[in-house]
Amino acid sequence: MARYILRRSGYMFVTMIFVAVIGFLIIELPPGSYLEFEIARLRQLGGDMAPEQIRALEIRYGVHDPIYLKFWKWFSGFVRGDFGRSFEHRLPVSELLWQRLGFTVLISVLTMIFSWVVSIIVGVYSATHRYTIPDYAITVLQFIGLSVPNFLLALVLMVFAQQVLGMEVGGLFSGAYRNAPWSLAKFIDLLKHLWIPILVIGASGTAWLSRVMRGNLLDVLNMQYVQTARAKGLPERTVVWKHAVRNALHPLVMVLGMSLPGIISGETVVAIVLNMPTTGPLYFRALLQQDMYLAVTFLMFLAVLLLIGNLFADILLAWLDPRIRFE
Amino acid sequence: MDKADLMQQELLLDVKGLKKYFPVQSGLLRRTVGTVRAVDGVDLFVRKGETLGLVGESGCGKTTAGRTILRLLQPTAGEIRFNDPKLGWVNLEQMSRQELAAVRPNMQIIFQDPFSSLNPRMTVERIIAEPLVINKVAKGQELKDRVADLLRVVGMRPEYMSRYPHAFSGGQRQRIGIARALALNPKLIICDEPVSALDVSIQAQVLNLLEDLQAQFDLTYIFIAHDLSVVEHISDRVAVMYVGQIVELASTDELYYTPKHPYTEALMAAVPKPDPRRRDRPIKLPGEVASPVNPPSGCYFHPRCRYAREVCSKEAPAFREITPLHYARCHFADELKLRGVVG
Amino acid sequence: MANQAQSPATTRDLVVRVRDLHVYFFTDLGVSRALNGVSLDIPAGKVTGVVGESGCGKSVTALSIMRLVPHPGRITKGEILLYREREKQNGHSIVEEVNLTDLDPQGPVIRSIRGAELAMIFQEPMTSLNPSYTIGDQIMEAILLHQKCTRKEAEERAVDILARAGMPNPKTVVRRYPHELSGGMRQRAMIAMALSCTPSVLFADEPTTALDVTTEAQILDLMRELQAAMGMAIVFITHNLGVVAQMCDTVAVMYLGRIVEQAPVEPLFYEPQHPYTRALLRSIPHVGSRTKARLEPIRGVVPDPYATIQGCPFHPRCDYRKPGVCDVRVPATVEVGESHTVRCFLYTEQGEDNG
Amino acid sequence: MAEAETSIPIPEELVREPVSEVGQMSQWKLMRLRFARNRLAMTGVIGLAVMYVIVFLGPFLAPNDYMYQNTEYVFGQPNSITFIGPDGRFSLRPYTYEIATVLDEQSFKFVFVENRDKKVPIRFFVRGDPYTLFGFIKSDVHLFDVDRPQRFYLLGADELGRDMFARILMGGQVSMTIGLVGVALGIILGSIMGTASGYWGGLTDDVMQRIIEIIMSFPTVPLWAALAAALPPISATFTALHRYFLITVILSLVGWTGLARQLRAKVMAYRQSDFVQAALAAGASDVRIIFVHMLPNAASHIIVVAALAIPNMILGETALSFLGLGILPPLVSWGALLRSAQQVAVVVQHPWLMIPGIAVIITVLLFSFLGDGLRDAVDPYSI
Repeated sequence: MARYILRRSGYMFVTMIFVAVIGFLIIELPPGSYLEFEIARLRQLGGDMAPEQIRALEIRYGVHDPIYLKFWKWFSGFVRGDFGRSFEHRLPVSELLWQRLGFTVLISVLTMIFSWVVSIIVGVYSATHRYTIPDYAITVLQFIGLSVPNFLLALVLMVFAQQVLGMEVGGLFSGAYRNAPWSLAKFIDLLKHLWIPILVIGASGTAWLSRVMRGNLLDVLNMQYVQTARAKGLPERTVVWKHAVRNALHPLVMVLGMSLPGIISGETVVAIVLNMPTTGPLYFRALLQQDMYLAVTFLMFLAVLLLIGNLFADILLAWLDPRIRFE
Repeated sequence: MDKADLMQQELLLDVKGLKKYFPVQSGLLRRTVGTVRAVDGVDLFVRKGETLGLVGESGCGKTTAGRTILRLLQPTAGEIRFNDPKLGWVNLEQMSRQELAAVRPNMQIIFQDPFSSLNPRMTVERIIAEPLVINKVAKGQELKDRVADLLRVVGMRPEYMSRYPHAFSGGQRQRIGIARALALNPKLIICDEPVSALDVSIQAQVLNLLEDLQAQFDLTYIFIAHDLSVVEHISDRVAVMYVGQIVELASTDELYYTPKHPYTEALMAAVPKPDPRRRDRPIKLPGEVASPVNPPSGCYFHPRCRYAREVCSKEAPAFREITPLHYARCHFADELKLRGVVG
Repeated sequence: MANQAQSPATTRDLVVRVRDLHVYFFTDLGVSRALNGVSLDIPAGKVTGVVGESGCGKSVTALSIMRLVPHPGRITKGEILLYREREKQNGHSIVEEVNLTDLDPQGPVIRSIRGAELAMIFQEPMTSLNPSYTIGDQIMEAILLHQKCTRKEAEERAVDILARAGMPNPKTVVRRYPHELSGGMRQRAMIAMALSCTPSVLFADEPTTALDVTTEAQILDLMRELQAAMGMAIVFITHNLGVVAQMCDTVAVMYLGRIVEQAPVEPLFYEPQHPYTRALLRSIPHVGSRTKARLEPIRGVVPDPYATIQGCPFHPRCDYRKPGVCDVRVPATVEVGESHTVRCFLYTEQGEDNG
Repeated sequence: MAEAETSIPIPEELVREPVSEVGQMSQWKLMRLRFARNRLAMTGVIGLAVMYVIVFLGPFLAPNDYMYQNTEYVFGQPNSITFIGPDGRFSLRPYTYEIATVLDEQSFKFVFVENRDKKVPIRFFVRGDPYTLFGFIKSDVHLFDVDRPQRFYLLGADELGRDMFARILMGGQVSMTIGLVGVALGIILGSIMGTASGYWGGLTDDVMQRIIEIIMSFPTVPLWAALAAALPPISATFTALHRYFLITVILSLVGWTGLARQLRAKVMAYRQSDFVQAALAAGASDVRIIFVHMLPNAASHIIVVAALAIPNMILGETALSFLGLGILPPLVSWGALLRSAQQVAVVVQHPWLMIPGIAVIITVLLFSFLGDGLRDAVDPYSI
């Protein structure tokens, strides 16, 4: 098992390097590197910018270097934790990154848990109650969940919360706690705000996963070993939950890796509407402003999150499925 | 054809030392961690007009052997010589795809699964016509007439040629597969378990058809099967395979009634006979078939053999002629008095 | 529900009696009449063979008795009676009759019967064991469900029954997953699991069809041994007449959802009465027959399950069919010898209308 | 063989052997039949057909040009329609009311009020703003409009006083085609990659698999956004139409991976299948095997995967445009239109700005019905 994880991690690292190449290409892709604009702008401002400073910037980012050296400079810096500077915020990217990334991870993980719990329950229910009215109702909801753009759902829910429930919406904290130090009250306040983003981000993923779960379970329920379990005299509940669900989960865990990009994508978009202190708003703003170092760093970290998620999915799968474990 | 006549016939196929190994790959870099010796040194010959049965348990390599002989698979080692009616003796194992194209029409195959062996998107007409189209034998109305003839020959109505395979039952589909194999007027047909997927009442229809066609078109069959009664019924000679090797090869009667290899004996004893008064089975074969990834040392059969002695675990026996035209791969084939199928 | 038989017997000759059982599958394409009036007696402690070609209803018969007919199938008519031996305080046992057709197929009564009284093994040993649990877990599950014992005792019993099923190293095998065993060993594990609660009937649905001939011989030997030692009845479902001849005491031949002939094994093979049985026996090549005679196939094909055939279902393929009789009515079951029954107009004028 | 002819008579029992009528039909025809029986799927097809017609007839159907800015009607609400004529009786001709601009004394904002006493008739097939249909039919006839100086806003107006109805129809032309074009590109890319990967295996396969894994390890929307951000700004040489095309390319760059994987698995399975082995034994070439045996069999799956990918692409475009990284003016799309509805406050005051969202939902829903129906029709287990 340990060897499996080790091998899998080493493999992830290789993928990471290629991901970095793509990230770097995105920085270099826009016509006229942003850095050149920036340096030109600094030159114009002139006065308080020493030529040495500009020279240092040029060397740091290797403006005149061949492309592979540029990449090396950027990548080696990246690995050491130097992600470059945000030109818009006039700050090293790392200072902007961590807290926002933290919230992104928090919300993604919570969304994941939410959508898994709901999809499994809903999937099992609708698979075992096929051709009944609740199953049709669930199907309708699933279709709608897949069809509504998440930012639209966020807007609608916010209007609903504001107009009907009279709640203060947006962000992760109420005004009083936004800049306050962590406390139990602040934590509870956070929980109060979390349900909208989780519901919104999780909606389409839950609709999709529960549909996959339903399909998987229907397949598994046709398997001979389910018949064997019934032939033993087990109650139907045990047959479904112990014998069928566990095997229906394998393909579901395999798509776990596929559901993660959806959650992270959804999170970034929804965060803008909900005005959350996560990576999304900063990321898209950076893209619109062509603040490429900031943007690509965020993109890279989102990719890393995905890779780690996939690693967990694979480990989980190996743990669930004895056939993989002993390979 | 008389049995005596058969013995006089010239050879059609001569296979020597045929091997087909598959690498066992594992991990992300696809490192080869072992080899499956699916076919591990097969020697056999086939005479014109005869049926050679090839029996063995699943995984013994009989299907791989058949497909390697047809060059659907590239052999790892060995020699496959085929007596082509036009080209004379040719060595198939070295031929390129282009060169094989000239020989292919003379060697065809019939598959086990009548459902997966017919392309579901093609009509019966297109399926049967395909070999004719590929080899540019006929086109237009002539092609259609040929297909109609072929359908009649296998006992199906030509009116059905515009239908799709899903319209037919398993037995009918198997007839379509046979018509396709016959299209190019081949000399050799490899029948890869052609009746094992069929219901018992349909098996007999297909077996009779195969026999009729053999007589009519002077066909030579390699008949691969695991059902010993079917093989006995249809074969002139039989080869028994175990873990990638032929352990015994003889005329059907000799092999069934005076076997020379202990595995053949055990196999014969294991067949459930449709006769409630013959229930006793004196020979019981313990254990399981050896793995072709790491077969036992010496004789592959020795761990399960009731006659095994020390030498069997050390030295691999040679495949040799025990009595005229009766070959076996056993150190003690000359001494052992083995029971045949009615023994 | 469970009602005492009028005269409480203390021993039983029959364990299951099936009367005029109809099972229909209601699909989008129409009604498929899987069973069309099956009557079958399963004697205690004997091996009953059920033989027939694919789609004739052999498996559905067993599943109906287990009350495991899958959706969209339903028992539409007929009854299934189970005779259970119940022990009374004074040490005597009485026989209780349970009408299985009255039971809720998911209810507690049938569940206490399944696995304990009626056990089943299937064709594919690969797919009939759950890949996610160890062999031991799966055997112990049945033991813990039907017998009062601790996990430790259950595990001991699992090891014990595996050993009886001829499993080498049973103590390590209980911790193994199904994919680590060969096909033959998996089938042994299935047999062990089915027999773990000493059922009175074991339904074996083509248990050796997926196995090689030498493994098949081992499993058949094992089943015969265990049957002799444990005394349960076996209902052996197969299409292989050789296996039937080797294994069974009595044989029922099925064709299109009906039992067309039932007899002790020797009369069935030596004096088959029904044209279908005769044709079936003639159509197969006999190993060791030394003859190269042409086989005599049964003409035509098995009709598709949705087709409704007027009259005797076999008449379109039958060499002895009598026009105006066989294609009009279904023959009734008649006795032609000791425990030998046939459904054919060659032996009776009596018929019934299509049901 | 030639002289063989009919020396074996057809056995009598085979002459009577039943062959089902279904057997006359190709797999495609069976699929079509199954599909036509599926009510949801047919709803999808018919609904989409109607929507495409409406969207592409947009300039004719909408009374105003989608670019026309009415500074007098900024954030104006949808106009009502009544069938009660000025004489107070039912009339077949619909009427709307005259709009008056009133200063709200509380908020000091101009609000638009309908003058219930002044009815304005809605006329059909009237001349109005000129437009070009399908790029070549020039006309100025609109399905309906009111007499000038009044303008008619069926679904209200946006922040520049532009007709939302016209803009939604115009945006639909972009939003409803971007998925199709993107998927078409994805199919081409995915089919080539997947087939090559599955058929030849080996190194080709390894490289292809790694590329797919790397692409799949990015979250889709952020990656799309990053690539879109790398596009040059709109200028005389790089028009909004160029951008539209490149956005579809970006969407398909990520979209092809799923198809390539599925196709690879299919091709690998077909490669082992007996019917391909039979073709090989008959001497068929690689090209023949791929194009005659593999792709026709895989085609139905390609179509299903494609149909199921379209909703994702539409949603992707919507999200990108909503963020300002997708379709840019002068082109509009539903996502771009929803950009006006980013703030809760705006949405609460002017809820009609959300209508493009409904259009997205309906379209995606219809495509899902279609895709699901196709998948069920292809499923070999249901006849």
